[in-house]
Amino acid sequence: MSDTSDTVVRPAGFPSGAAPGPLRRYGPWIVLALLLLVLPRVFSSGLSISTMCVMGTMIIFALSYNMLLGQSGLLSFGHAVFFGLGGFLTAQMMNMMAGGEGPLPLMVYPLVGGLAGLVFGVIFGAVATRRAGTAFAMITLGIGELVTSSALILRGFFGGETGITVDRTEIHQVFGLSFGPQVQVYYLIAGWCLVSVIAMYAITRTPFGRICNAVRDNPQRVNFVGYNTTVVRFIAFSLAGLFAGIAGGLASINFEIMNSAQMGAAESGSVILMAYIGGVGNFAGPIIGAIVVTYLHLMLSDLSDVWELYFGLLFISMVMYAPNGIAGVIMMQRPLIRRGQLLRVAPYYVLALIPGLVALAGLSMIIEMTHQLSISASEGLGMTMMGIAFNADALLPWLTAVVLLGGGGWLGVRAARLAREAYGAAMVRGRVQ
Amino acid sequence: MRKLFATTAVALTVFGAAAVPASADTVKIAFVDPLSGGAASVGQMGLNHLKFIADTVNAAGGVNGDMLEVTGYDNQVNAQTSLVQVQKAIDEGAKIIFQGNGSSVGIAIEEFVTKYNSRNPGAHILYMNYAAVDPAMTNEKCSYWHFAFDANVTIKMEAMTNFIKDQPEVKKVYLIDQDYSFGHAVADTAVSMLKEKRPDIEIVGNEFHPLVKITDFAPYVAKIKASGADTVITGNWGQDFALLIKAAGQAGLDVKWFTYYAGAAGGPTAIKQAGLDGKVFQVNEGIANLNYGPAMETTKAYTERYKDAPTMFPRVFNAMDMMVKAMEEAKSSDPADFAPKLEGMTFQSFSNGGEMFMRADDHQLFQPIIISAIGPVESGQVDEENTGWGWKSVGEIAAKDTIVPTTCDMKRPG
Amino acid sequence: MAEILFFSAVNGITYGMLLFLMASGLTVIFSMMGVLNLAHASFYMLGAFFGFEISRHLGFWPGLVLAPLIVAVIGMGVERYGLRTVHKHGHVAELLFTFGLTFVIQKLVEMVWGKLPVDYLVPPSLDFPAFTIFATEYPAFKLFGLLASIAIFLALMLVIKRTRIGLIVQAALTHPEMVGMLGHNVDRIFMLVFGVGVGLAAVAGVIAGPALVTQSNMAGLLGPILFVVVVVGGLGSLGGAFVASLLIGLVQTFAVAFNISLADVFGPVAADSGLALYLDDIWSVTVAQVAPVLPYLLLVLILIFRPRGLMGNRES
Amino acid sequence: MSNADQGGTAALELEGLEKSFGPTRIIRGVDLTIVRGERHAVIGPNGAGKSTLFHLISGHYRPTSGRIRLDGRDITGLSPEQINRRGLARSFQITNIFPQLSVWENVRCATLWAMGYRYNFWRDIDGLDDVRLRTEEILGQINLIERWDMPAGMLAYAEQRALEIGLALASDADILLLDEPMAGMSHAESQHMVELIRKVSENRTLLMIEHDMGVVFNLADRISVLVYGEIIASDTPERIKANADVQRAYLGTEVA
Repeated sequence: MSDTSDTVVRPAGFPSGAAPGPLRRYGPWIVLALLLLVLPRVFSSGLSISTMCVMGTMIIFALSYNMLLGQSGLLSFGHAVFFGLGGFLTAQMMNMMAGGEGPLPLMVYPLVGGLAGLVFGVIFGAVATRRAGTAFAMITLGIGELVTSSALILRGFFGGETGITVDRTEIHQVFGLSFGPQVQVYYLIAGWCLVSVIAMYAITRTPFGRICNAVRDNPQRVNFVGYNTTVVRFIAFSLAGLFAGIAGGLASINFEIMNSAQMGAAESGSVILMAYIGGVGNFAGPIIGAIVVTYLHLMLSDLSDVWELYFGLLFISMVMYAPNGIAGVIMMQRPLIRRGQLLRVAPYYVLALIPGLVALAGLSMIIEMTHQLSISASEGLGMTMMGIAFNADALLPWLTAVVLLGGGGWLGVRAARLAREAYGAAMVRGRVQ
Repeated sequence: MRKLFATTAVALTVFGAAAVPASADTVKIAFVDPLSGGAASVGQMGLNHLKFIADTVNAAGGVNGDMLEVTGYDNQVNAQTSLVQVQKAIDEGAKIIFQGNGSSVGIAIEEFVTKYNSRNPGAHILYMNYAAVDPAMTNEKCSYWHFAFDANVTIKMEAMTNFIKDQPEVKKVYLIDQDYSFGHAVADTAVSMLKEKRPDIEIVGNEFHPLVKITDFAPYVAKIKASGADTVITGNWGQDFALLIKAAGQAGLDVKWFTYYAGAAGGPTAIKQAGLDGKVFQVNEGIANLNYGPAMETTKAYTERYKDAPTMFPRVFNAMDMMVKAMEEAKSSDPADFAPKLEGMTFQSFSNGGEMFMRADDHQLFQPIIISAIGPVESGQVDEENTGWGWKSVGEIAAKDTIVPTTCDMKRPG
Repeated sequence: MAEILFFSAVNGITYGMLLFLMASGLTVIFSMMGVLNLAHASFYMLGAFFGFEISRHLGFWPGLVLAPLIVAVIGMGVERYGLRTVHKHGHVAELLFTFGLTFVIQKLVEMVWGKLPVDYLVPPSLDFPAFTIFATEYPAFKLFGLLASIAIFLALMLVIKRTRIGLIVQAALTHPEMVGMLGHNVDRIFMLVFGVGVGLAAVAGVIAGPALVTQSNMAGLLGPILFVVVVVGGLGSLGGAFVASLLIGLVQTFAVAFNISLADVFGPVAADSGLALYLDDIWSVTVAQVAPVLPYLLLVLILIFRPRGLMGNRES
Repeated sequence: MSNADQGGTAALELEGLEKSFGPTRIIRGVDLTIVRGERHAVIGPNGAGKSTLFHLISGHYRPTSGRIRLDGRDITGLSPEQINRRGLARSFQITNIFPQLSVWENVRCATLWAMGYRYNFWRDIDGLDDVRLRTEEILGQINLIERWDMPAGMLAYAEQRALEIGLALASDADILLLDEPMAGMSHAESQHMVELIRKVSENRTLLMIEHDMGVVFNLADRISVLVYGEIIASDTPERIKANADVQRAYLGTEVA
């Protein structure tokens, strides 16, 4: 029957079995490696190196989460458990080997975290992956609570609420690397980040990785092509635990402290935000999300007392209107670029963006003024926004805010509709040409 | 949000290579505590105190001619976020870090500062701890670059038990604490110190409950009642305290309460609701109604500036005033120069003028401890949380009667 | 001992009924719409805070009526303009939406009322001990809470058994796949059910607010327990939710009463190795200490031995 | 039954199969033998239990009582994937594909287990030549090569139905269960589908549910009539047409 396929002309791009060229296959990774190598030379301040260390850790963590949510359609509310347990095990191991006793150099310690993540992934996965969907989400929530609460009770191992501290320079040193200077830790994290990202990308391109996608799309059908969906979920869960554990191990090397807050519900929630805001439908999405969310997390709090509220609103609006996250929005522009239509649509984007920003300004005025009136009342009602000073209980600013929000919102919705139409038209035009 | 948009530019250039160097004539003080989210109000109070004191010092000509500049950094009460914020502060030229909320954050900063100074030759970052009270910070984890200005768990228990020692009506004591290291420290020191000072007292219960997880303390109160206790000692704070007191009031539990944090936000309201007039005691370094002249004047000036925020942290004043004195003695604002002056310094307590001293062995401040009870106050006196109830001193323990040993093995630089 | 047992039982039942007030709404919403409303406890919190704010101006009783109504209207808005938009993106998106909602509601509450407990007072008319037994007083307000929960429970049963919408809800509970065939007004029924469901949670909030604590973390504390209740009871089973509510209420209060640890039963750990140090933690932990963990332990055990929950009849 | 005189071995045997939902008996004791290599159609009025019967055979439901044997081995109570691995694949009445995956990925995923790659998470899937060739072969059979990179959810209805068959083919099963493959199709599309089914069922055993009598009588070697959960007749098309019971119970009302 194989002759049937020979009679059909293969369309362009049809898989031919020829291996992609080395540039195509390894090029992006080499670029990424070079980028990681030069970043600390471009951003050399202590803060930027520290921030990049956190970002590197979070990239692994967010990607590991996306093995569940984006790749396999599993919504977990307890993923930080593996991050935390990986971190604690690494820290305990480091303390045991402190004083240069163990033969292992610091570079391999994240593997301890990874193994811990894997082992606990197997244990908890055996329970959680018996169910899918909502029940799975609730079980992970329960496991998260169980482990976090237990961590406070088992003070000997978890060090109570202060956690346990380590000294990374006490570990057996090789190549004269003490890992005292933060930049050395940066390169350690960057190395592990690169390896983990490549590994996780590779997994998406294996038979198992594709079956995960199938399970996400239609688990029932997967049963009828020979797969046990529970096993698929279980493997995905365990592997996600492995990488989350590596991230946790890196975190404990980076901060030299690990406490139970790092595995609590807040941390589990934040990884959901990272993956989702970045975009779960695209491999690069969680990477973008980890970078953006970490940056905002560290910087936005200096700007507003209620930054977390903005964060929540951003998340909800993305769930409602941009379910594929930042990466999804970027990917939507790709066909336009390919068809040479982006510049024709771009003005519409700007048109929609301006009233959108106006509405945002109005909303943020309302939020900040409410905040000033309630919680910050002790500091007086005077406040300054965009260099303009006013009183939070005056009528004019409230009126302004409502007008900005209402007017901007109304125009924004209209302009967004125009932009959508322009996008559709451009797609059609591109196809015709 | 006062800073909103104004600091956008600064934040966006954070990734710019060069850190802003500290100008020669300012001393940068970084205040690392919660400044966003629900705990912001607590952190904001500390920041207000620091700014108030810095302005006072600056108005009088500054320190050695240099001006103090206080900047807030939001740590979201998270240990790891705190470390990035401390790094940010250091980049921006701060050498003095103030922090107080949360021992887990405190220990993280203490370790970070110590390691940072040893790994970066020439760096002298100092951690001024105004409220974190884990005894570990001045014992096994003690650091030359850390000074503790609040009385820690053991010191307060020493003061508390010295007070209880002379209360013959205390016969049966029930201990209830949060199930984490602070709660255990409270319970353990209470047991050992009571046994030593009042062997006749019977400990009828030593209970630990989960931290900030209990919504109804009625079952616990039933247990206390069943035990026949006449006194309860608790380290509970926040909602764990408020709910415990509330449940006690509802069940009509009639005992004396010796507490660490009854005065913290929410506490007085709960006590008044439960109607426990004169039954609840707290142990701290100072209260509003001590009628000590200099403190009253400062309090007045402070409340004029921050109208609805009368809560005072005497320890912030102690910390800042002692630091300024050390800088002046050393004629330098580099921690490497003035830290030796801070060691062993004696000073007058902000609250009542009593003598206090910074023990050089572990950098723990010893200061007079006030035992106070809450009840209705006359007009003119300071009440708490608009309840009409305020704290009144029932006993003062001098600094020399609060000394506890330390296991600190201080590693000094050089 | 008898008094501890008695009060544990009464407190456990009160707490359990409170849980059920919320779990019932959650279950009905789940059966009808197939979405587990993760923000359910947030509406409970909103109920408490609105009740508190109204009680400051109008008194407790208007708050008991108005706060749930306001919350119900908000809930209907959320269903109409939020959930319905997200519905086309699938169940995961719906869950994420309600998850985001918990975050936003908590931050809003913190923004307006702060993180510290607010002073939500028991109404003076109920501020007296209902009875005194074993020399311990039992507050009238708590008794009122218990009775109110039971009354609402009975009223709810009546509505479900006797009204048209009740019949639809009943059908949805037994045959969830049939909901799609309800015809053109299904949207309005969804909105109504969601509104009533979160309104019930708000009633629980107004009752729990003065009795327990009104604070911005109350949703975060209760939410996970609530989900344990519905999963242990069996997703979509009203009877299961009832049993599980009482079970978890009683387990939590009774566990507090016992100070037994493994060390008490088996004796202290003998070995003096490093491992024994960690083991000692587990060994010396009392039942009372682990009380809040027990529901989650129960959840895990139930899922191992009875994956569909106590009375559940569907997989997921 | 008259299966013995067909001369073949039994591919699938149902014995006293029953299924009840609560008090309602949907399948009331079905005995049926499908002979290796035959094309067998199940017909019957709506609600007769045809799809339920398929769900029982494919492991989606567990029978209340009775046995199911595949190639002589008991598969009663096995899970769908276990049954699939023993060589039985099926399609669904309501299109049941992976909507977000491309057509290529849909078929490729369905081939993987049979090709022996199982849960392999260390080999590059694009480097598996056997999988690629097999996928291409199936796409060729179902005429979807042109559409290979389109998300399956965006295919035209008839194309989705073809893909549905493709998924069943991909697992390389000896026995195909097709549940109303022509449902909702135009006449021209049906013709296409008949040819496709004829082609793919060569060298296989086929069991299908179908309402279109033209298709059934054109395609099937034997036909079973299911009415109210019972098989009232099972025979060659000609004899079924002539069967008085069938006329009365079914054909008389449904096909004028």
